Amino acid sequence: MGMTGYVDFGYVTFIALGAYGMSLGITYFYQVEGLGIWIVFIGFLLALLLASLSALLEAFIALRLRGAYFAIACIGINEGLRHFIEGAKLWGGSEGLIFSGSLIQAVGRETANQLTTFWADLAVFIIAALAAFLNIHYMRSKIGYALTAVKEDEDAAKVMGVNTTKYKTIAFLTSGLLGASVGAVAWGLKLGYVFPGDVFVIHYTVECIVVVLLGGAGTLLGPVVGGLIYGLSKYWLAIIWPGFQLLIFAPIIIIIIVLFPEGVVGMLKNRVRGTALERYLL
Amino acid sequence: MSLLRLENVTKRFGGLLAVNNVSLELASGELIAIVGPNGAGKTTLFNVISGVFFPEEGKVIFEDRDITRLPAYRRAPLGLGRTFQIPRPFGSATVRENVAIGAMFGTLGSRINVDESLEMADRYIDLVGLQPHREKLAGNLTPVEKKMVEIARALAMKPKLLLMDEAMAGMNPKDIDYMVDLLIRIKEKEKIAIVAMVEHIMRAVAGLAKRVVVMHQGATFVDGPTADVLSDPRVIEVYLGGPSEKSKKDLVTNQTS
Amino acid sequence: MKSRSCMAVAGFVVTLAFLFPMYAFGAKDKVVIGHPACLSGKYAKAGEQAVGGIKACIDWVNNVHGGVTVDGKKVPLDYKYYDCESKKEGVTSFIERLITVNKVNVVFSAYSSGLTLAGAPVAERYGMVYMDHGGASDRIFQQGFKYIVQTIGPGSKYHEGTLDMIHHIDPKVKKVALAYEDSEFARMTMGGAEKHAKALGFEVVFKRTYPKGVTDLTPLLSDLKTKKPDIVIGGGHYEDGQLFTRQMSDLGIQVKALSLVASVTLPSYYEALGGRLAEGVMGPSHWEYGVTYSAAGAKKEGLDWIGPSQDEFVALFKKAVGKDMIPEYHAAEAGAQVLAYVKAVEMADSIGQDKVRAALGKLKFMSFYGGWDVDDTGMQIGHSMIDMQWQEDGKRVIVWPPEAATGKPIYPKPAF
Amino acid sequence: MILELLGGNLAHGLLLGGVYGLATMGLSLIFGVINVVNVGHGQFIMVGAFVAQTMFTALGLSPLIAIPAAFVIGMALGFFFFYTVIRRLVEAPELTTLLATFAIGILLEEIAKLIFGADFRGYNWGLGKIELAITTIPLSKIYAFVGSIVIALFLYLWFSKTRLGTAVRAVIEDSEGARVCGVNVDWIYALSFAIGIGLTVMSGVLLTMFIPVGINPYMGGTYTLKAFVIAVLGGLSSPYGAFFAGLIFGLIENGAYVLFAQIPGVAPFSLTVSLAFWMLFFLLLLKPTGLLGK
Repeated sequence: MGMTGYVDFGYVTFIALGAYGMSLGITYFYQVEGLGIWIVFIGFLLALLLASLSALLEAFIALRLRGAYFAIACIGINEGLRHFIEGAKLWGGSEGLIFSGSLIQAVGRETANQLTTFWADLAVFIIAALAAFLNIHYMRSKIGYALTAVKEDEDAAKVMGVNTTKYKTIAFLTSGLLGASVGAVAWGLKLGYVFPGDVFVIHYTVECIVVVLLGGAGTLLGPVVGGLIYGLSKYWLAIIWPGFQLLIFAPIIIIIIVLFPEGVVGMLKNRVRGTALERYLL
Repeated sequence: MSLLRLENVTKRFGGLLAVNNVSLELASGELIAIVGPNGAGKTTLFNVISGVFFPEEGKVIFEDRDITRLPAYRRAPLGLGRTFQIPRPFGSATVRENVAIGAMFGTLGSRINVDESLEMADRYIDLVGLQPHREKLAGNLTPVEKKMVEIARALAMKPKLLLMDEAMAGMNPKDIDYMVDLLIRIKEKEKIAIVAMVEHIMRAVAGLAKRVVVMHQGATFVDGPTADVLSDPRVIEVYLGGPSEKSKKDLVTNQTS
Repeated sequence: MKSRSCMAVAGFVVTLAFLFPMYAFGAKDKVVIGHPACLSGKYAKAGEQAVGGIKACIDWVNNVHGGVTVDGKKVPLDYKYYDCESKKEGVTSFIERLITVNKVNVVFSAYSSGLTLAGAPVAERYGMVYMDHGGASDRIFQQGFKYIVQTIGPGSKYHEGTLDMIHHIDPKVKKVALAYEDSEFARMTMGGAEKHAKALGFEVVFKRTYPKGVTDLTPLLSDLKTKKPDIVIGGGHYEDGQLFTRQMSDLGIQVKALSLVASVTLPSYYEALGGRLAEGVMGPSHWEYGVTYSAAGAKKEGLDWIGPSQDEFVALFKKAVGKDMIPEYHAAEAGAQVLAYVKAVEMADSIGQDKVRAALGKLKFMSFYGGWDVDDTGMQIGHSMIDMQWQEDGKRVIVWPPEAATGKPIYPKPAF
Repeated sequence: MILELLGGNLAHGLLLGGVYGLATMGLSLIFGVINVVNVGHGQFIMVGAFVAQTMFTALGLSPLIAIPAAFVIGMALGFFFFYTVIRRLVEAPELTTLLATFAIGILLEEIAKLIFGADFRGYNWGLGKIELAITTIPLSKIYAFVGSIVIALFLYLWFSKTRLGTAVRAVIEDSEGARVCGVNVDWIYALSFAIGIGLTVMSGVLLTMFIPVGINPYMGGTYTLKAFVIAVLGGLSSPYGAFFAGLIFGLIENGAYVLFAQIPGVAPFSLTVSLAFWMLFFLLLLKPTGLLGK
C-alpha cells in the first residue's frame, strides 16, 4: 500500500498466507464427501481470514511505528512466522503442503487441470481488475483523501478530523485481502504446493518496490510503466543473454534511479506539468 | 454560554511546566489574541485544546462538553479547527484537495460528499485569495501561501472555533495587514470565534482583537481589553526586558517536544 | 497500492510476452529440448553443470549418433534454454514460453524439488513430457502427474549404501547421528537413512534438522557432540556441507565415519576445507567421475547401452562449457536424460507426447550414468547410488558398491 | 549436561556476537548519517569474504593482513558508489536509495560471479584450538572476536576524540544544525558512507575467520537480514548500540537453541531464528529506540 506512505515489506506475508489458506483448505477438506469444488472456495475463505488477521496486526503496528522501523517490523513478522511454521512443525512445517494430488482426487483430473490453469488465470485478472478499480475508487472517495492526509502528516490529519486508525486499518485490510487473493490463486491454486521457505520471501516485496519506484511512486501509471520496464527488460535479457541478465540489469536500474529519482512517470509528469497531458499521467 | 472553557489546565514535559494552571473562557464569535514571548506556552496550550496532547491536570470544556481526553480527530467534527505554527499542508495534494479534505472530515462529516467538498473548497480558496494557485501542489507554495491554504482548510471544516498558531510569524508588514483584515472578515462572515496567537507584533494585535491574553512562563499573565493590556506596565516589562535566558532555553525544549 | 499494481503489472507483462511471439524456431526439421535452467541465483552451480551435461550429450547424439531417428529419418537435436534465476516465476513462465513460442518437444525440469514441482502443472496442462533431473523428492510422484519422468534417483536411497558399507566393515559400531538440512530432498534422505539404519541394527542417538541457508551450526553440533556418536551422516546442499565439516572440526568432534550428501563430492568441498579436513569424509552420489559403467558391463546385465563413454562425456562436457571443468553428477544426470529421451523417441518412432511418455515408461537401458528405469508414476528405480571418499592428496575414490568401486575405503576416518 | 551445553553455546555465541556487532556497525552508521537503508549490506560482507579467501589461497597472506586491506577496498568502493550514485539521491525519499542499494547489491553479486564463479569456496587457516571443559574453541574465532572489539574501540575513540569523528556524531544528531555550525556535511556524508562500507567489507573478513567456508557470490542475503535485526535492536542509527546488540543476538542465537531442543517434536533451529524475529518485533513495539535507546 503506497497510499499510507508505509513501505509494506509485509505484503509478501499476505501473499504467503493466501497461498497457505488455499493449501490448507484443499489439504484438509479434500476427503470430505460432497464438497467437491467447494474446497477451493473454503480455501479462498481461509486465505482471506488468515490475511485479515495479519493485516490487522500490521495496521496495529502502523499505529505505533513509522518509516524504516515499520518496514523492519514487518520483515520481523514475516521471517518470524516463516521460521515458526518450520520450527513448530505447523501446517506441515518445512515440508510444506503439496496438494496437486488431493485436488485431483477431490474434483477429478479434468476439472483440476481447468482450475489450475484457465480459472486460476482468469481469477488473477479479475483480482487485478478489482485492485485497479478499488484504487481508482479509493482515490476518488474520502478514503483516498484521508489516506493522502495520513501519508503527508498524521498529526495534521488528526486535527482535521481524520480518524487515522480507521483509515490505516482500511488500507491494510484492503491490501491484505487483495494480497491473500493473489496468493491463494496465483500461488496456491496454480502451483499446487506451498513451502514456507518459498513463499515468505522478502525479496518479492523488494521487487515490487523496485517496480513502483522505477515508474514513479504516487502516480497511477507509474507502477505499470515500472512493471513494464522491469518485467520486460528482465524477461528479454534473460532470453537474449541467459545467465548475464542481472549483470546488465543492475547498472540499468542504477542509471535510471540516478537520472530520474522520481521515476520515469514522475519525470514525465514534471515535464508536462500544467498541460492537459498531466491529467492522464496522474 | 461560553464556547470554550479551560479550567486550571496544566501540562508538563518531564520536569518542565509548559502550561501552568491556565483558565480561560471564550464566547461564541469572539476574536481574541494570545500574545507572549517565545516559550510562554502558547503552542502547547493550543495543542492541549486541539487534542494533540492531553493535559495532566484541569479540564477542557467545549460547548459544555468535557473534551479533555477526547482524541484530536473527534474534536474536529465538534467544531474545533486549527492551523500550525509552521504551515503543514499536505504537500503532494493540490491546494483544492487540501481544502476539500478539511470539508470532508470537519463538522459536516458524513453529510458532505467528495464533490460537494471540492465545491466548498473553491469558496474558501476565493475567500483567502488563493484562486490562482487552486490546482498547484501545496508543497510548491511560498510559506505565506501555505499559511493561507491552512486557513482555508481549517475554515472548510466549518468550525465554531478557529485556533491560529503563530498567525503572523515571518510576515512582512503588507502581509500582516492583509492577515489582520482577513481574520476580521472571516469573523464577520463565518460568525466563528477565533483565537489568534501572535508572538511579537503588537501593532497587529491592536487592530485585530478587542481582547488580549498575555502568556508568560506557561501562565496567563494578563487578560483584558486590548487597550488596557497594551498599556499595562508589566506587559511592557516582559516585552522590553525580553525573555530571560532561562525561558529561552525552555522554549527550545518546549517546541521540539 | 504499489504491491497490488505490481501483481496487476505481472499479469500484463505475461500477456505482452504472448503478443510478441517469435516463431523463428520451427520444430519441423529438428527435435527441440526446452529447459528453464538455473544459471543464476541459488542453484547457479547445479544449473551450469546441467546445461553443460545436456549440451555435451546433444553434441554426441548429433555428431556420433547421427541425430534422432523418427519416421526413418535422422533429425538433429536442438536445445533451447532460458535462465530462470532459480525462481519459480521464471520456471513457470519460461516453460510456458518454451512450449507455446519455441514449440519444444520435451521440457527438462529446473534444479531442486520445489522448482520441479512448480513447473509440473504447466507441463501437465500442455500434455508435455516433463523430465526431472533435479527434483529428488518422492512426493513429486505422489501427485498424480501423468507426464513427469525422473532421471535422478529418489532421495530416500542416498544414504542406504553408506550404512550398508559401514555395517559390512564394522558390524560392531552402533551409534549413528543424523543431522540434515530442513529441505524437501534432505528430509527424504534422512527418512530413508533412519529406516535403513534401524533395519541394520544401528542405534540412532541424534536426529535433528537445520534450516536452509544456515550460517552457523555450532549449537546443533555442540548438542550432537554430547551424544557421542560413532558415525555422523547428514547434509543437504553445498555450503552447509562445508560448514558442517568445518565446524565439526572446530568443535573437535571425532567420529569413525562422516558422510554428507550433495557437497562432499564436489572438488570445491575439498579446496574450501584446505584438503586436510576433507580427508576420509564420504559422500553419496548419483554419479562420480571414475565410475566404471561401460558398454561391456551393460551387456553383462542384459541392458541396452547408449551414449558416450565416460571419458568421451567428460571431453564433450569440457567443450560445451568452454573451460577445464570436471562434470559432476548434475551434469551426468542431465546428460543421461537427453539419452533417455532419444532412446524413447526412437522406441516410439514418434515425437508425439503420449507415445514418448509411454515409451519412457517401458524404457530400460544403461549409459555412462548407470542404469535407467522408471516405475508407473515416473519415479526412477533403475539407478543406484555410489559412495565416494576423499583420500590423501585429494584422491576421489569410489568405495561403494563393490562393483563400481575404484579403491578401498579408509575406515575409521582420520581425526580432524 | 544441559547447563554445560548452554555454557558452551553461550561462549560461542558471545564470540560470534562480536563479529555480528561489527558487521552491523556499518549499516547503522550509514543509516544514522545519511538516512540510507543499505539493502546491499550483505553483498559488501560477501566482498570482504572473497578478499580474505583470495588473499589467503592465492597470495598466502594471513586474514589478519586482509583486515586492513578489506577496509581500504571497502572505503574505495564506498567512495565510488557514493559519488556515482548515493550523492545524487541523498535528498530523495528513503525508498529511492533503498532501490539504489538493492541494485548495487545485485551488481556486486553478479560481478563476483563473473570473477570467482558460483562455487562455494573456503580456506583453512589451521591455527589450532583451545580445549575448555565445556566446549572447544578454535583460535581463529577468538582472533576474530578480539579483532572486532579492537576495531569497535578504535571507532569509538575516533568518534569521541577526533574533530572529524565529532562532526560525524553531530551530523547523526542533526544534519542541519551541523551545517549551520560550519561542518562540511557533504564531505561527512561521503566519508561516513565510505567508512560504513569499509567496516562492512572488513567485517566480511572477520566473519570468514569465524566461518571460513561457504564463501560464494550469493552468501550476502542472509547477513543483510540479520544485520537489519541487529541494527534495530541497537536503535538503528547508533553504531555502538549495534555492536552490543550484535553480542546479544549472538548469545540468543546460540543459547535459545539449547532450550528449544528440550521441546519434543519441534525443529529447535528454526524456532531459534523465529524467536529472534519475534523479539525484534515486540521490542520495536515496546521500545522503538532499541535496547540501549533512551
